[in-house]
Amino acid sequence: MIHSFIDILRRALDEEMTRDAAVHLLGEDVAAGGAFGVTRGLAQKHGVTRVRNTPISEAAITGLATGAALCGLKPVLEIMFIDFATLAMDCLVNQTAKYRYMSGGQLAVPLVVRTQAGAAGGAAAQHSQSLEAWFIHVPGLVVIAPASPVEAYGLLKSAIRLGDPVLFIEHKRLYTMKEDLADDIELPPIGRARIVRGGTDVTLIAYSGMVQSALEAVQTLADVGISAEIIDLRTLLPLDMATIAASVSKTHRVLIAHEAVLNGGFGAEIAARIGSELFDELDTPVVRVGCPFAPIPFAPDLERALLPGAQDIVRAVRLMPGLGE
Amino acid sequence: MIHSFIDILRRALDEEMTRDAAVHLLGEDVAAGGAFGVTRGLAQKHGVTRVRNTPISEAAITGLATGAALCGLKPVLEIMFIDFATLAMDCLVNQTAKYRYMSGGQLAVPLVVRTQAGAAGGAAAQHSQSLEAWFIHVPGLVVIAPASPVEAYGLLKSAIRLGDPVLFIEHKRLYTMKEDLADDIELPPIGRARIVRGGTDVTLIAYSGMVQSALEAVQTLADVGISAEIIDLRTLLPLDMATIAASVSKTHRVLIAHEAVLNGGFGAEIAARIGSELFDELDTPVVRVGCPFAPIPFAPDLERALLPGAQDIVRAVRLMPGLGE
Amino acid sequence: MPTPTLGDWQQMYRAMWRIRLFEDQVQRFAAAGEVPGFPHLSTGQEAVAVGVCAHLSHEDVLFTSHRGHGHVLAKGSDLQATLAEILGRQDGLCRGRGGSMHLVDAANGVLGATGVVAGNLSLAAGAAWAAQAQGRRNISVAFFGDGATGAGAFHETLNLAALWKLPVLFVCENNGYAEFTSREEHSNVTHVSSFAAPYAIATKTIDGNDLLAVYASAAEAIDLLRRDQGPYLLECMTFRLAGHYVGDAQQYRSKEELAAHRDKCPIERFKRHLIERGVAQQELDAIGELARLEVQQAADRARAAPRPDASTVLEDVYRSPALDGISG
Amino acid sequence: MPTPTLGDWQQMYRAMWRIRLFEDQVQRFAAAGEVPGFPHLSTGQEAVAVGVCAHLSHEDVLFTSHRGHGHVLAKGSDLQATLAEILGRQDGLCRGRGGSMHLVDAANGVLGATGVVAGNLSLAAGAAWAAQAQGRRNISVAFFGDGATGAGAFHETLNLAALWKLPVLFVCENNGYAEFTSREEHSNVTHVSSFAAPYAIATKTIDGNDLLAVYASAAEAIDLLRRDQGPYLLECMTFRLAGHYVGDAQQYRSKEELAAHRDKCPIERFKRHLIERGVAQQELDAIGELARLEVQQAADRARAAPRPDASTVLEDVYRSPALDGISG
Ligand SMILES: Cc1ncc(C[n+]2csc(CCOP(=O)(O)OP(=O)(O)O)c2C)c(N)n1
Ligand SMILES: Cc1ncc(C[n+]2csc(CCOP(=O)(O)OP(=O)(O)O)c2C)c(N)n1
Ligand SMILES: [Mg+2]
Ligand SMILES: [Mg+2]
Repeated sequence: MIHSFIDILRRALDEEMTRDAAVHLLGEDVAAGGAFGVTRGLAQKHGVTRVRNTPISEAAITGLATGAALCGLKPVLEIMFIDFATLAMDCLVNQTAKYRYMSGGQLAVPLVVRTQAGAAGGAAAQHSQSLEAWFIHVPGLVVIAPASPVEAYGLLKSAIRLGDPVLFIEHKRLYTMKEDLADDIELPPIGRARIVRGGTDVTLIAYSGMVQSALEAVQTLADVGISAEIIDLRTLLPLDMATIAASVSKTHRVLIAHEAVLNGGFGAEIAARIGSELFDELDTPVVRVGCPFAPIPFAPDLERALLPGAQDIVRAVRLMPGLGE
Repeated sequence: MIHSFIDILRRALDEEMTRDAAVHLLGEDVAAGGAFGVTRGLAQKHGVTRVRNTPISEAAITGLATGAALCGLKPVLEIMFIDFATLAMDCLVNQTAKYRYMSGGQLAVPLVVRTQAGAAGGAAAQHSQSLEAWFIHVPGLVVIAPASPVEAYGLLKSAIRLGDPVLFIEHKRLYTMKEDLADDIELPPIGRARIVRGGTDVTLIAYSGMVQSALEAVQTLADVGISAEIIDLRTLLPLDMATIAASVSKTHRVLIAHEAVLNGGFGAEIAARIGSELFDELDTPVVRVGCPFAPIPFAPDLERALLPGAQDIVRAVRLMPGLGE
Repeated sequence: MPTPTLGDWQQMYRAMWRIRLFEDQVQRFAAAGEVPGFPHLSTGQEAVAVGVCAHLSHEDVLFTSHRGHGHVLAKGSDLQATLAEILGRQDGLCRGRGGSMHLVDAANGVLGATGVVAGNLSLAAGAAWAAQAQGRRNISVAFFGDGATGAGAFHETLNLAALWKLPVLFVCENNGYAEFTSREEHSNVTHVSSFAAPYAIATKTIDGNDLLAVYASAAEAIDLLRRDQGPYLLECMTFRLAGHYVGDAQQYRSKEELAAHRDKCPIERFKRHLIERGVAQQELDAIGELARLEVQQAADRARAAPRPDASTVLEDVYRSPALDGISG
Repeated sequence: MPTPTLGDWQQMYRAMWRIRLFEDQVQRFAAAGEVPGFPHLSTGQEAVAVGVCAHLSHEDVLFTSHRGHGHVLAKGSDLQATLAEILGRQDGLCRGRGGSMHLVDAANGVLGATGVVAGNLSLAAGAAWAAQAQGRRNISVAFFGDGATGAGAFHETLNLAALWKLPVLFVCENNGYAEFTSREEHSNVTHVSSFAAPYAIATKTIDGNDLLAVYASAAEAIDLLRRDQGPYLLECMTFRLAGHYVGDAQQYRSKEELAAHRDKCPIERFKRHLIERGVAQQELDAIGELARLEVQQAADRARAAPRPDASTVLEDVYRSPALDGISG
C-alpha cells in the first residue's frame, strides 16, 4: 500500500501502541493530530490518556516523558520543530541522556523524541534548522534521521522498542513523499546504514532529506559517466563506519552531504573519521556539502541560494581530481 | 604583576566597566562575587545596578541581556556552568545569534556570555561538560576559549569591545593558574590563533585547558627527540585556518586535542578542514585526542581514566608513522 | 495623557481597518501562493494592537510574536515595507530575511518578533532594563498569546521584571487557543492575569475587543510604567477570527463558536460607538475606504518590489566587518 | 494513616540524628579532602526530610536536588552505600558514577537527584504520570529549594501537574537563600506557596523545622494525592545551618542570623517535645548514640570500600547491549 511519510509514521505509532500498552504519545496538539497531522485519529482510537495534548512547555514535557520512561511507560514525545528542542536541552542532555550512566546502570530511559527539522518553503530562521550535530555529541543518546517513508516506518518502530533514548528527526520536506510499504517488512537494526544505490567511482554519504538530493545528483553524474554509490546513514549515532569503510575502500573518493550548517556539522565527524581510519584509501580529499555559514533566510530566493542541493553535489564531485571535466 | 586567572578576569571586567558606562554585569550571585569569585568587589566599586544578581533563570537572564544589548547596553552575562547553557539555548541560538541577520542588518547584539566549563575534581556529569562544539555550529556567534590568564585578560576585553555576541568559555582547571601581566599588553584580535611554542615534526592544535596538556606533552616528546609545535586557537569561531595551514605545511603531521567528547567535538571540524584544505600536506592521518564516549563520572579514579591528558597526546604522537618508537 | 479627541478616535478606527484589510490582503496573497512560510493573521484582535500602541512613541519599543502584523502596523510601521517583508522582498523591513514571524523595524521601535512562543518576553524586559539603566523614560511592550503562559520563560521574566521593577508592559492576547488546543486543554488557569498576583505585579483583565477599554487600561498601565511603577500585565480577552495560520481548517472549533465571535468584531463594535457619538456612517465608510486604498496601494507596490539578490545571502551575519564572510 | 506511636516518633527522632551526623561526617570527610566535588549539606533541614518520607513506601518515588542526602536517607537508603557514593566508591549507590548531587537508589524508590536546579521537578511529575497511567497507587515526591522557583521548569511543571491532576507532592525547602543570594534578592515573592494559587493547586506553608507540623501536613497532602486529588505544593520554611557547600565562608550572612537559627534546630526542638511527652533524656541520648554508631560504622566501611576500576569507565552508557562500547 502506498503511504506518505506522514501516514506511515502514524501507522508505525498506531501499531506500536496496539502492540505495547506502555507506549504513550504526548506533545503540543498531538491529540488534535499534531501540527503536521502525524497523530491524526490516534487519540480517537487509543484514548486521550494515551495521546496527550500538552501545554507549550518543551522543557517540562521532555522531563515528564523522561520521568515516565523511568517508571514503566514508553513515551513518544513530539517536539514540533527541532528549533524548539533548544528549550529542552537541559533535560535531554543533562538528564535523559545521562540517566543510565549516572545511576550506575540502575535505570534506563526508553523514550523516543520525534521532531521535525530542515528548511522548506520559507519557514525562516527559527523553524528551519538542522541541529543533529549537537545531539551526536551527547553520549547516551541515539540519533536517527530517516530518508524515506518506508525507512521511517521501520526505524520508528525499532526506536520505540530500543529501550534507550532516541532522537528521531523527520525532515519537513519529506513529509509528502510517498512509498509503497510491503506487508512483511523486516525492522531495520539501529546503527546500520544502507546502500541506496551501488556505484564505483565515488561514495556519497547522506541522510534525511539529502538522500533525495544525492539520488538526483547520481542521475546527472551517470550522464557524464560517473558512477556514484549512495549510503544513507539512517542512524547518525551510532555511526556505521563499517559500511562506510567498505564503500570507500572500493571508490576511494567520498562526498558527505547534509543540510545542516557545514561548520561543526555532522559531516565534520564523518570526514574526520574517514580521514583518520581510511587515510590510505583516499585518492582525493573528502568533500563536504552543506549549508554555508548563515541562518536560514525567509525569502525563497535566499533560502534556495543558501540550501545545498543536488547541483552542489554534482559540482563538487566533478571537481574531484580524476573525475573532473 | 602576577595574577591568577580569576583575578585577571576581574581586572579585565573592572577596566572595561570603567572605560565604558554601557558595560553591565549580570548573573547568579555576581554581586556577591560569583560562585568562583570572579566578580568579587565589583558591585561595591561600580554599584549594584551595574553588577546585578539574578534569580536562577538562565533562559530569561540570557534574553534580558540580549534585549538590553539591542538597546544600548553591553552586558556581560555569567552562566555559572556551561552545563546550564542548556537552559538558554533558545535565546542564544534562535534569538541572540540570529538577530542581526534576521533583522536584515538593522540590529546587533553586543553581548558577552562568560561561562565556565570542563572537568576537574569530581564535579560530575552535570557540572563538567565541554560543549563548545554546539556553539561553533551557530552562525552569528563568536566563541572564545582562553588558555591562560594573560590570554583571558586580552581576549575578554576584545570580546567586550567586539559588538557581536560572544560565548567566552573559561576552564575551571585554569582558574588557579597564575601569570605575570605586562602593563602595556596589546589586545589580541578576535579570530587569530597563536603559536605557543615552535616545532618542526608535528603540530599540536589545542585550546582552553588542553593547551597546558600540550605543553606538558611537548616536554616528554622533546626527550625522545620529537619537536612539536603548539597552536592555541584562542578563538574557535571564527577558526584561524591560516595559522594552522602555515604550521601543517611545515610539520606535515597534526594532532588536535580537546577535552570535549570526541564524537562531534570541535576537533572533527578542524580535522575535516585540514583533511580537505591541506590534503597534500599530510604525511600521516590527522589524529584527535579527546574524551571517549561517556558522561563525566563522579569518582576521581573514573574521571581521571576518562579525561584526555598529556600522556594521551604523547602516546598518539608516538604512534604516528615516522615519529614512532 | 490628554483625552483623545473624536478625530483621534477616528484615526484609531482607521488603524484597525488598516490591520483588518492588511490581513485580508495577506490571506489573499497566501492563498495565491505568494507568501512564503505560514503567516498567522491577527484578524479579530485589532483593538488590542491599536488601543495599546496609540500610547507609544517611536522611542518606546515593542517585541511581538508569531501573530504580530497588527502590532507592527499599529506602532506605525510602513504598510508597504511590512507587506514587502511578508512577501520576502528586498525592500521589506528586514530585506526579506525575517518574514511574517520576524518583523523588525528598529527606527520605529519595533525591535523584534519571535517565532518561538514566549521567546520575546525576556527580550522586552531587557530593553526595559536598558532604558532604566540609562535613565531614559521610554517603555517596552511585549505582546504574546495565552499559550505563552505555558512556557517557563514567561514566569522567569515576570519574576525578573517584578524584582527589578522594569518598565515593561506585558500584553497578553488571550484568544482562547494555542494552535488547535483550547485554553482549557493547555491550562486550568482561566485568566492569565492571575499569574501576576504572586509577584504583586499590577494587572487587569479586560475585554480586548473593546477599543475604549483597551485604550483606557493601556493608558493607566503605561502611566504607571512611566512613573517607575512597573511592570504591568494586561490581559486582553479576544478571539482570532482567522485560523491559527492561513490554511488551518479549524476542525477544533465549531461554526457556532466562530459565528458568535464574529458578532463581537472589535471594528464593528467601535463603529457602533462612533455612530452613537454622532459620526456619520458616510464618514466612517470613507475612513474604511481610505484604509482600503492604502492597503491596496501597499499591496500593489510590495508585490512589484524586487526579490532579494541571491548573492547577498551571506551578508549581515555579523556586525563586525572583521567577521564578514567567515565560514566558521 | 494511623497516628504514630511514641515508638514511631522515636524512630523519626533517630532518623533526624542519622542525617545530622551523616552530614557532619561528610563535612569531616570533605575537610580532609576525601569527598570529590562540592557536597551540599542539609544540616538544619532534617525535619522536612523525615516528616515527609515517613509517609512513603518503597513504591513511592522521590526526586531530589543538589541538597539531597537527607531525603535519600530518610527514604530508607543504606547509610553505607549512600556515603560510599559520596566518596566515589565502587559499592556506592551508583557505583561512584553519580556522587553527592546525583544519588539514585532505584530499589528504594530514590529515582534521582539533579545538580541542575529545578531539573528534577518535571521528572517527578513524569513518574506520577506513569503511576496514574498504569493505575498504580504510588505517589511521587520532588524536593527542591526556594531558588528553584526562579526557574521556568518549576512553573511549567506546576501547570502540567495541575492540568493532568498528577499525584505528585512538591516539597519546597524554603531556606531563604539560593547560594549566596537571599530570597529577597532573587524574588519578591515571599512565600513559594503563592505560586499554587493560579493553578488552584492545594498548598500550605508550614514551619519546616517542626517535625510534628511537617508530619501532619505531609500526611494530609499525601492522603489527597492517594485519592487522586493531586498535585500538592508543600512549602517548608527552614534554614540551612551549614554553608551552601562545604567550604562556603558565608560572608553573605551574619553570625547573629546563624545563631538565631541554631536555636531553632529541628532536632533540639523535637527532643524537647519528646521529653515533654515523657521520654527520658537518657533514652534520647541512647537513640542519638545509636545513630552515631550507625554513621560511624557506615563511615568506616564506606571509607574502606574499593574505588571503581578505571577499566569500567565506559560501561552503562546505554542499556541496549547492541550499543555497548560505541564510540559515537
Ligand atoms: C516554543 C514553541 N513551541 C511551539 C510552537 C508552535 N506554535 C506556534 S504558535 C503556537 C500557539 C501559540 O498560542 P498563543 O501563545 O496563545 O498565541 P496565538 O497563536 O493564540 O496568538 C504554537 C504551539 C512555537 N512556535 N514555539
Ligand atoms: C540551573 C542552575 N543554575 C545554577 C546552579 C548553581 N546553583 C547550585 S545550587 C544553587 C542555589 C539553589 O538554591 P535553592 O534552590 O534555594 O536550594 P538550596 O541550595 O537553598 O537548598 C545554584 C544557583 C545550578 N545548579 N543549576
Ligand atoms: Mg492564543
Ligand atoms: Mg534555598
